[in-house]
Amino acid sequence: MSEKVYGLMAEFDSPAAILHAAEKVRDAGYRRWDAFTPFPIHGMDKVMKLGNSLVGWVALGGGVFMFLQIAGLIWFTNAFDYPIIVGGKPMFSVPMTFVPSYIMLIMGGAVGALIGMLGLNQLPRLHHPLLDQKRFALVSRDKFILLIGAQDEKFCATETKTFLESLGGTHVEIVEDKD
Amino acid sequence: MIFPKWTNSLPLVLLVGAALAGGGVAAGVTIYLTPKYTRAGYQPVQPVPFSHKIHAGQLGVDCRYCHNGVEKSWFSNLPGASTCMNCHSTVLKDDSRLAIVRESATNNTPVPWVQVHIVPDYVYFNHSVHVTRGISCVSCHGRVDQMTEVREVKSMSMSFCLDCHRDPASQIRPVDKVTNLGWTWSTNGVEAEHLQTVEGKKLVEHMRVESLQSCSACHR
Amino acid sequence: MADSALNLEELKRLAPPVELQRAPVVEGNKGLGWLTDKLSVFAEGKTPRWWWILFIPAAFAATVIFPTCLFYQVFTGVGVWGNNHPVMWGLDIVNFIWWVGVAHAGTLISALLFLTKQHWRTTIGRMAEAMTVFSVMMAGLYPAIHVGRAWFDWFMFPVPNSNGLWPQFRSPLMWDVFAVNTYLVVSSLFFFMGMIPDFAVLRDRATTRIRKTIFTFLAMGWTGSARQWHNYEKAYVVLCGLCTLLVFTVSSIVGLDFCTAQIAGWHATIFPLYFVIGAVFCGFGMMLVILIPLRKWCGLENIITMSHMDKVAKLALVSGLIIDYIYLMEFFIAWYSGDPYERWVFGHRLFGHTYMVLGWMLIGINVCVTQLLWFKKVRSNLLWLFIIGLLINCGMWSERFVIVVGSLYQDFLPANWGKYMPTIWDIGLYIGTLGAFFMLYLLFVKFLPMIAISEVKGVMPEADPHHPLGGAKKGDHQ
Amino acid sequence: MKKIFNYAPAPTTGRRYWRSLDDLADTAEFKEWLHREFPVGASQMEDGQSRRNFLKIMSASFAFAGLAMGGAGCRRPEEKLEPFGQQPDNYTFGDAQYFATAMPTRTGAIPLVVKSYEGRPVKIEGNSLYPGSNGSTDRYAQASILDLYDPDRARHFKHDGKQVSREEALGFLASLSEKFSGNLGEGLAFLAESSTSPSRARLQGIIANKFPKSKWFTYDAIDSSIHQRAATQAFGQPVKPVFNFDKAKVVLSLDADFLGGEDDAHNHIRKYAASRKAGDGMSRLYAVESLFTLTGAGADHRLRVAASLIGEIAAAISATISHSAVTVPAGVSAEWIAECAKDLMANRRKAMVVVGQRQPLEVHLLAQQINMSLGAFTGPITLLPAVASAAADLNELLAGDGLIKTWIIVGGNPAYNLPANFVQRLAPSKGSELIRLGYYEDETSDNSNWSASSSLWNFPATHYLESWGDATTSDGILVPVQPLTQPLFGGLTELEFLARLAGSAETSAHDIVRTTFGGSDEAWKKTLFSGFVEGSAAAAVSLPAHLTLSMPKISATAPSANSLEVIFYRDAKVDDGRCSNNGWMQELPDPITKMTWDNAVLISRKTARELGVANGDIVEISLNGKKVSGPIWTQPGMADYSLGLALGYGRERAGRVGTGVGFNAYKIFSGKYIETGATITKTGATYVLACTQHHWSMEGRPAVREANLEEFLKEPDFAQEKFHGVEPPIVQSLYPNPLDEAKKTALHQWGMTVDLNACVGCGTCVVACQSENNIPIVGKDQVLRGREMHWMRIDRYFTSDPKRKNNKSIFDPRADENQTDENQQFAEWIDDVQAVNQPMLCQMCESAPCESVCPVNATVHDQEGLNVMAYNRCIGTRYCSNNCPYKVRRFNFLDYNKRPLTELKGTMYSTTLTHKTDGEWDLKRWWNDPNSGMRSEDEWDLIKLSKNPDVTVRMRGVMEKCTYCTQRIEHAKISQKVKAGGTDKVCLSEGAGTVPKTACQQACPAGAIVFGDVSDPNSSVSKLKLLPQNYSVLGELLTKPRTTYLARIRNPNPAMPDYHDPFSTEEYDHASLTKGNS
Repeated sequence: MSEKVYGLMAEFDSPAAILHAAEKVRDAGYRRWDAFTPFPIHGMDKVMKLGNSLVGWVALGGGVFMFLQIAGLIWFTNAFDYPIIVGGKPMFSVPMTFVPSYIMLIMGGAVGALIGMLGLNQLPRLHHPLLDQKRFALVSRDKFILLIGAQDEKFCATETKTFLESLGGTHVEIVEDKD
Repeated sequence: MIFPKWTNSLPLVLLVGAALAGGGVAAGVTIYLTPKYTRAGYQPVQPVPFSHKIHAGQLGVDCRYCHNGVEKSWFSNLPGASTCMNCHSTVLKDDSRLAIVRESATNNTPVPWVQVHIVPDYVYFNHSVHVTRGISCVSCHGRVDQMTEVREVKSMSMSFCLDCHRDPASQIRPVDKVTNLGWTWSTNGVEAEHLQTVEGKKLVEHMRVESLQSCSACHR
Repeated sequence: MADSALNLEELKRLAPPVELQRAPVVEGNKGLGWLTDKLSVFAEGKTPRWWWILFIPAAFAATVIFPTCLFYQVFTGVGVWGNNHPVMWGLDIVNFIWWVGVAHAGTLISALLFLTKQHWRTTIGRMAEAMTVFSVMMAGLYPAIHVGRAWFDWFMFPVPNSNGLWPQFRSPLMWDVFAVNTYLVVSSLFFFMGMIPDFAVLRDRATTRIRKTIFTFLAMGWTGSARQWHNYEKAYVVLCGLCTLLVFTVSSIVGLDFCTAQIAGWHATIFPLYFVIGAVFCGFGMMLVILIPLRKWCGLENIITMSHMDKVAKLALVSGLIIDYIYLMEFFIAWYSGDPYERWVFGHRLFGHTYMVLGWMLIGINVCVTQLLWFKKVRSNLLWLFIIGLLINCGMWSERFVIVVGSLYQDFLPANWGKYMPTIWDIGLYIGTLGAFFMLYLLFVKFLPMIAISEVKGVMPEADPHHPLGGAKKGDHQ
Repeated sequence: MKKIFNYAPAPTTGRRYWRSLDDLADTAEFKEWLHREFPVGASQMEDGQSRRNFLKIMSASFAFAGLAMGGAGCRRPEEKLEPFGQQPDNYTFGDAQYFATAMPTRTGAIPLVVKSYEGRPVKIEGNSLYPGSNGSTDRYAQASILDLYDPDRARHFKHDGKQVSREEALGFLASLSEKFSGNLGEGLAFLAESSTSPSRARLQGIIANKFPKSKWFTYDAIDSSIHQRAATQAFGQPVKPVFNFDKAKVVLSLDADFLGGEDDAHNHIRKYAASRKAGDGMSRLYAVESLFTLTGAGADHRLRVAASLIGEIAAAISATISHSAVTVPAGVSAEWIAECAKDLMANRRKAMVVVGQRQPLEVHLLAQQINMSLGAFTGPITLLPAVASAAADLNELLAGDGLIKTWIIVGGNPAYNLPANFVQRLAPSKGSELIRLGYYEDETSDNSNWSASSSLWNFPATHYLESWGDATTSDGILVPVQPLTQPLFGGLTELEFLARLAGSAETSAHDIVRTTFGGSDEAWKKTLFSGFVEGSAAAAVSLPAHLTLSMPKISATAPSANSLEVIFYRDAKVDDGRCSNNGWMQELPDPITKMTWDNAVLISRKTARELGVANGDIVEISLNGKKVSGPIWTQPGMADYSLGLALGYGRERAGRVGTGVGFNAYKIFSGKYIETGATITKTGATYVLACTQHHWSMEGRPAVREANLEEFLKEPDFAQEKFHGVEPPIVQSLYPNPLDEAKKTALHQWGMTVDLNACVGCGTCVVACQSENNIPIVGKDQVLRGREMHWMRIDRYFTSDPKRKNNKSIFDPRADENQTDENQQFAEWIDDVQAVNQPMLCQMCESAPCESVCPVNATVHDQEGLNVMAYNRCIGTRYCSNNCPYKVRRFNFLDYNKRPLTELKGTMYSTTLTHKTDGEWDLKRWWNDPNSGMRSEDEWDLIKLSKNPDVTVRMRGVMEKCTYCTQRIEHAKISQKVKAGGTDKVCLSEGAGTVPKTACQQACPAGAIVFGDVSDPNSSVSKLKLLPQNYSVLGELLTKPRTTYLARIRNPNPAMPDYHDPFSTEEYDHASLTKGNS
């Protein structure tokens, strides 16, 4: 059974409650735990010590890559591979290059941001043990759930359950990882 | 649970699959849908089994004996049957393979040759300006003197034309060697290649070869 | 929230004086659960009659009129339209700019106002984004099909080919290709990403297997974990930033199509700004047109409050005033430049007998009618707002007509001058795109969360852990 | 490795051009033609024959270059190459051949050189070998090649509408000849058009001998012979005058549109332009006229007077010259007459008076006297001996006894253009016969136009490009007409027809002409080569010192609103109706009204106001009890109370193009070109007229720059920017122009100048361009939408005294300039206007605005400075046209080359989705063959034949424009390179005569267009560009055009009461003042 246990989840009623509970969980030395909320809770990332998200860097990378790519493409196509005299204008210049490169920077950044977000969140993930939990569906409504993973070193089904209940969590349940 | 666990790997599989499929399609299009593939190699069956290999290769008949308009016109004409009959009225004069030609010469009915090399109608390729200015038949038509039946060996696409127009020195040769398809600057392959570049450059300069890349050169 | 009444008492004590309070985003002090039910009910409930009444004509226009006009044009030639020599661009480009313009307000509301932390945007952001995505689709269609040989559109993309030819990047039209495609892609991504948590809501509420399957798939496994929210918020900020850039870029590039040209009336450096503001203005008009009926019919009065309408109206007023300033500058510069061609064109916008009706329509609506929005009475009267919204769309349409056609029909050499009248095929295609837009929008309203559920929750007082309604106790500061 | 592709065999349903022509004309005649076309041993046929046959050598795609722009590459149909059985000598496939021939006109002929590919004539050019010629033609000659390929031309021999075989028809001719040789031609009459052919005159003589009792009448709806008749009467011997404008210093034109509507206009233009070189010695032209004509537009002084009063003006001039009492018609400035006459007298022997062919004989006789006293006959006018007309007076017919039972109608279209009372005499009583040789199956070949019981024979005539013949030019030089091809539909030439009627043994047209010319075979060959008989020009006639003619009495009544004057004039496009079915001519904008596809009732603004009519109102004109209805068109500069009616429209059976275009003014035509006493009534209906230029005024913009001679001599650089305000700021471009780099290595740099001082606006260049560059016609509906395709247009502006304009400010809504184009007709300034013409074609800007906006590189520059257009790359965004300040780009809004001709006039746009052609769905036809047009086979095949294979035919959705005839440039360059072989002599040079001429330049009678290498300082274009009057249109936009214009110089007489600066200059100055241009 223990192999199939994914973790223990406890339900809270308000943002403040789960925030306090999270602090306590963190202070108790748990490391593999997470909070599930209907909306981002202000201060939760500090509590979880998440630091700065990498998404911004991925987006920047994507943007810069596209910018250089398009500028290079324009140089290659219009000035190198087949330079043709057009309107008495130079084969390659900043004004003609900047606009498309810049707009593609935005494209690269946006795609980078989405891919970064999905990648860092390991989405899409259609199967998740929590989704089997009946009460977990309330997370998207108005409940706040805290989950301590079974793989945490300090995890112990009974002790952790008590601990969670002591934090004010209701409906503390074991989450099973079924196929 | 609607989606079983294995579906979690689905996105990755799909992603990799799409990348592979996309690459495959792109490669396929590049290889199979460009004139390099679709045109080169075209070898229709001709009404008369005329062999360039025998006539141009073994017998050494100059290209211009039959294609006599090539130096004057944009079009390299096909000879009339009467030209064939200049020799074939004595050589192989009763050969059944030549029946159509003989009939053409007597009745003036044309021989329905199938066109092998073709460029779109909006391309105004001109034979005369190429062959009189040191571009050999072989540059576009390949070693016709070694072909039993003519086939298209080059893609005849616009980028094929551009390749040479960007670097005429790679193809140009002395004007009198134009119809000598096997001719090279040297019998040594490496040296020939080197000489082609060096001598070609000199010829291009000497003859003021324009080798235009502007639209008006071919499209009117 | 069972104890909301209790907290309410407390809240009243803690709250700043009334005159300093911000208007609440959602009225009536409803709880999160109520909000979830309320916001999901339309996507889950029975289809009301008004939806069908709107949907059937829209679908007819989109599936019958639209393809008919499209195929007739593509198979016969641009000649079926009224375009001529010298007015080579007519309704095709007018409508293109108009649709791009409509798109802009959506991005502005959802992205720029997010960056400036305007919480009230959350309730109408999704609707605005949907408007953006669908109108960019309509806009993108026009450049693709207005060309003489639409089947060769791929020439405009840098596809390696056996001709060895490439697109020509000095052309603002090439920039357009990139800009419109980028706009479509980025705004769709933004639209989609914003909906992921809401798909999760619908997934969790789904009662039928088919809904469950679809929304599980769309939610992509969203659980709402803090880690997901963490990356998600970052990505959202980045996308908002980029979308804000797009607000200023896409219409600027459309403006570059004109201001890089030689034609008097086009050749003005003010155009990028002009087009951006014009686009935003037009988009706010469209927002009013869409929000007012939806709010009523979907019973969203508590969520899209009068304060929302007031703010949209104020933004329309601001952008309208900037537009008015630009009109003034345009005419001033035309006079001040001393360029006879410029003077001719601008003089004829208002006094040339051929198109003066449109010129005055532009002034009458964009300059005069807009001023009505100064009045609180007008801003709080939904009927007025709706009519003004419609008028703004007409006014901006006529502005685009005046710019495109009005500058072309009388250019440098009088011998070239001509006149432009759209044909039924021009108008049919416009009706077709309108139909397609509204059809898509109605489908969106019916099947997708039309209000960003998790975002609205996020700006509720209950969502703030330091707020009494969010569970914080007095003096409980972290 | 051998790859054999199994391509589908040639589809049996697909079309191969020659096959389909066979199918199309699956008739006895056509088969016979085919037999004659390809006889065994064709190359042994007489010189000049075999090479001119159509050559059955290749299938369609090569002959019609570029028709398949869209679909090419997707599907590859198997193409066949079909060479000769017998290789012909001296013939290279693909090489153009040129043959000298001539196009006969009413009083002369235009010597031509015709370019032919594979036996297919494709382009007509003037014969520059011909003495004095600059190789130019007129627009009728340029357009005539389209007639050759007219799908509506008569193809069959017919008797009473039923097709008969050629043998049967020829047998009938023989029987006729036999029948009348018995009774000496009793009851036989001929009705022919005038001709200058010596062979025809010879045959006419033979006929007169053989059938002495027969009658021979000559009729032309437009009678150009009056100059000869007047001179003959004045001098008492058969002479014809030749007007040498190049030798005249002062010319007074009395209603003579010698630059436009008169015969031989292209020669007049050439000579006139020669006398108008800017500078001292420039000639001066006074024009007195009622219609606004090209001559009036070119005149230095123009007096608008009703045509019926022009005789009185002539009398007044004559009286002034002879110092007798002068009476001037009311409303005409006496000072004008006096000063004009003074100027004429001051230039004795260098002055002449020319009277228009529509004026009555008395005015002509009066002019002979004036010219005599001016010494013009020893100066600019040469008198050449003429052949006295052997024709009977047509009026005999009216008085005749109606015994003529057999009419031989040679050419012409009497049922259409003969006045009705004559037609009645032609429509004979029971049992009579009409035998008609005609190019079309038109009104005359329609039995319903004749009495029911008569029998009507129709013989298809040949085009002159299919005929052997001859003619005498206006200079009296004998020219041969030699065919470029065998008759396409086996018709008969005029000579052949007459010879068979005469029962002559010699029935081949070639033999007849050969006999006429005589001489050795050597000389004959030389004549055919050069296109004229050297030394055949007649010597000028020596003159008596005085005319023995008494002064004719001139009397006229001034027209009024109740008794309007009607002027019937030769149309600038369809002539007398003979070009009705010629699409190029129908679509050519009228040089003055810029009207296409219609004629109208031209009227002055004042008259229109008095009668309460406006443009487009259909009015009924009653004249002598006859009525006709037509739309009103207010013509600026038109005389009051005059109605101008162009003849040649309202055809009922012209063909797919010409039927139903305009209204038929012949209905009220009685043979007199000027008649007074007409009234008009409004019918209430309206009509839309299709003009290519909607705006009349130049609005003070310096597009055309003009100065009077005095100012030009003082300030030769008046056209430069500094005098035209908008001086471009000196800006250093941020980036270097890559063209400047390319110039260093390019062989040539092409450029052009257009001399506005020489250009009269005749429109020949427009047709020449259309013919050379495969420009399609679009039809009236499309012209109305502004979609005409002419690459070259002639902008015509009316300029006026700015003081008469209500143009105080652009912000004044009542100002003339704020009005719509529809309201121009009510503005008072249009009463007295000057007109200026400006040929507008691609300016080949070095910094071309069109190029940088094309997203796909479809229009770019080449290294020789050409703005080139790659049609097949074009996707049709139309941005280039928007950004072209000159608006010279043309867009194929519809598939103009493939639209059915029947759609030319309607607003119906067939689409391949629903349209059927010959019973087959067009989409399917297109799928089978992307070259298929939406036209039935019979028109499609001939239309394809008319295309120039050197130029791609554009499909819908692509932009096109003037290319400076890049095909000619490339051809010249290639020829030079081929000649150079292994050497570096690849440059074209004007000195060596290798620089090509553009089609417009080649056709221009005035020599106004000069094209050449601007990098060669010795080329004429380079020298012209150095002239002070050289300027760029819209140069301030810094487009750096390669096409520049030479400003127009007017030469008004300072002593005249209407002396003033050119109106365009005044308008410009006025605009600058009121609008504060700096």
